[in-house]
Amino acid sequence: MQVKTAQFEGPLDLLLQLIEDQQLDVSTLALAHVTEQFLSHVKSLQEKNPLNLADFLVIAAKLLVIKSKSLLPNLDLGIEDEETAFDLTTQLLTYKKFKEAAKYLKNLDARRKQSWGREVDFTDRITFYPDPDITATLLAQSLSRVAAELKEIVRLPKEVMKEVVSISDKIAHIQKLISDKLETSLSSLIKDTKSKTEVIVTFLALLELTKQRIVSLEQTEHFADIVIKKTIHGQA
Amino acid sequence: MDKLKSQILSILFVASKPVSLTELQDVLEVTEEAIKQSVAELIAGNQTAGIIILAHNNKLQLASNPDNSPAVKKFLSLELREKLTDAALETLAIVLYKQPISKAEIENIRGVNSQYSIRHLLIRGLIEKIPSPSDKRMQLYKTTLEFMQHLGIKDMKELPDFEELTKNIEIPQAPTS
Amino acid sequence: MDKLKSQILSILFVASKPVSLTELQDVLEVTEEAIKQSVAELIAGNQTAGIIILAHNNKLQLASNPDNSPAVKKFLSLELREKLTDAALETLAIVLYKQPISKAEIENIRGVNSQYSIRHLLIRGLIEKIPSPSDKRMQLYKTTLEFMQHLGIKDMKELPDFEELTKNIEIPQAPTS
Repeated sequence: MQVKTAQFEGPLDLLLQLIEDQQLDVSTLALAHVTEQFLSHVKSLQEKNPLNLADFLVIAAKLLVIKSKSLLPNLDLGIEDEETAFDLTTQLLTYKKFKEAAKYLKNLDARRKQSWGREVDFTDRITFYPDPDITATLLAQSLSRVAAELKEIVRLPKEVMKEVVSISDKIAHIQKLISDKLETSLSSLIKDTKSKTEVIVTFLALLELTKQRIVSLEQTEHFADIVIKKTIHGQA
Repeated sequence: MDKLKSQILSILFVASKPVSLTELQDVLEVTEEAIKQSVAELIAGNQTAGIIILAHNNKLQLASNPDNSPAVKKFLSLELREKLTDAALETLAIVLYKQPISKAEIENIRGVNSQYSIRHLLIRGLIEKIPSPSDKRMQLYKTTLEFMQHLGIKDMKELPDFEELTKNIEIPQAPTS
Repeated sequence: MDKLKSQILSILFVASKPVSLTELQDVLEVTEEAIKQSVAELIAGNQTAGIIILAHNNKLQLASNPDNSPAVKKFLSLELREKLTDAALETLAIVLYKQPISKAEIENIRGVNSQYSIRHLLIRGLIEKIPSPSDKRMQLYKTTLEFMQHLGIKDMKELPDFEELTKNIEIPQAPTS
């Protein structure tokens, strides 16, 4: 399935669209169902719109919790993560409500009925009447506050970028690890991760490798660690 | 027309910007109640009047009737204001129904960084910033009288209730644990 | 109010100068008779209104009712004397350091609509409009000579931290969203 980046306002919009395309109601079951499509979109987003990637990764993390619960029902994630899954359904429905409200405003906008104030120039009223408290120093202070705010706007994209770990780098890293060890486990992979984002990216990379049948995931028994194995060629 | 209503209209006519109820009270030396009463009566006449009175967040402004949009557009030979993008409409809908609201809350609902949509709406004058009453360093957003002008809203009461508008979408109760 | 009267009032309201009956006829595509009839009715009906129609040499113009002039004068003088708001101060600072500058540039730097701040500074004689040297239809803003004298500044370079502040006030690239 090919998803275009531009047509979505964000991760929630994409999720909603994926669920509605399958004619499902918003539920944890539906979310688990569209997880893979969502993740493949996130991967394509990396090149097209890296600025929004962080927002998509936050939702991807929640979806992975939901998906792993649906695959391994006995998986104990602790109460906090279980709530995450439920929160996502609520968040999505709340978002859907505001999308409905936005649709209403869009219809108002489409009527093209607008009103205007008076466009008078008040030439006849111009009188030199300065505020006695205003000095050059005060104006300079006001301007340096503006300068500080402008810096924020320019800095924001860089901050977001720093937060995001490159997915392809991570995939390469795991591939190398696997060829080195042939077998490794999920817990050893995420042992050295420094941030939540990195854990998510690791999951994403694994999922991608599984799909490409480069590795296989095995869980020998419930509650056991997930074992990652390099697929022997032609035997996937 | 009674004296107070006539005075309110005269003041709004000469004002170079939206006028607050407090300003009117100071100038006309009447109670807030009396002003609100007169304004409500004036707004009741908005439907067909050529000049209507817009009221929102305790501010007032006169404007041409949006139903006369084609005639005004032709007379001024101007272009209508540009249509809003979906991202801007989404952000605007959230501000409209949750105002006053912070950037963090907007982003929490949309699930996406909304810095640029907020900036776009601020520059177009459809929303405005106010300092939060509880924390002066925090900014909150509200819709403006320009918002009414852009969408041709004569009275904020015309807008449907949020619950009414979204009654088909049900949010399940949190499971008991 | 009937449609034609409502349209006439809307047009007179947005017009920045007196409007002739012929102009109304052209825009509204009705007979001269119909316009005259409606205008006569409007004039007859608004003796006590806050906004009245003045007719002179076949041209029409709206004005505030002279009966309300004490209230109007009081309002205008309060408006003129009020302390500059933070928004007005910020706008003035930007014009002071970056002049001549357009409205769009001011709004991009501030990140908010600035029409009312600009208008207020114009009325108080602190800034003025000049045509852009590159495009005569475009207006730019600069501070007035009186205001510079009031600040005691003869040359822009005397402004506090002139080099640093002008360098740091860059117009940000506006991403579309």
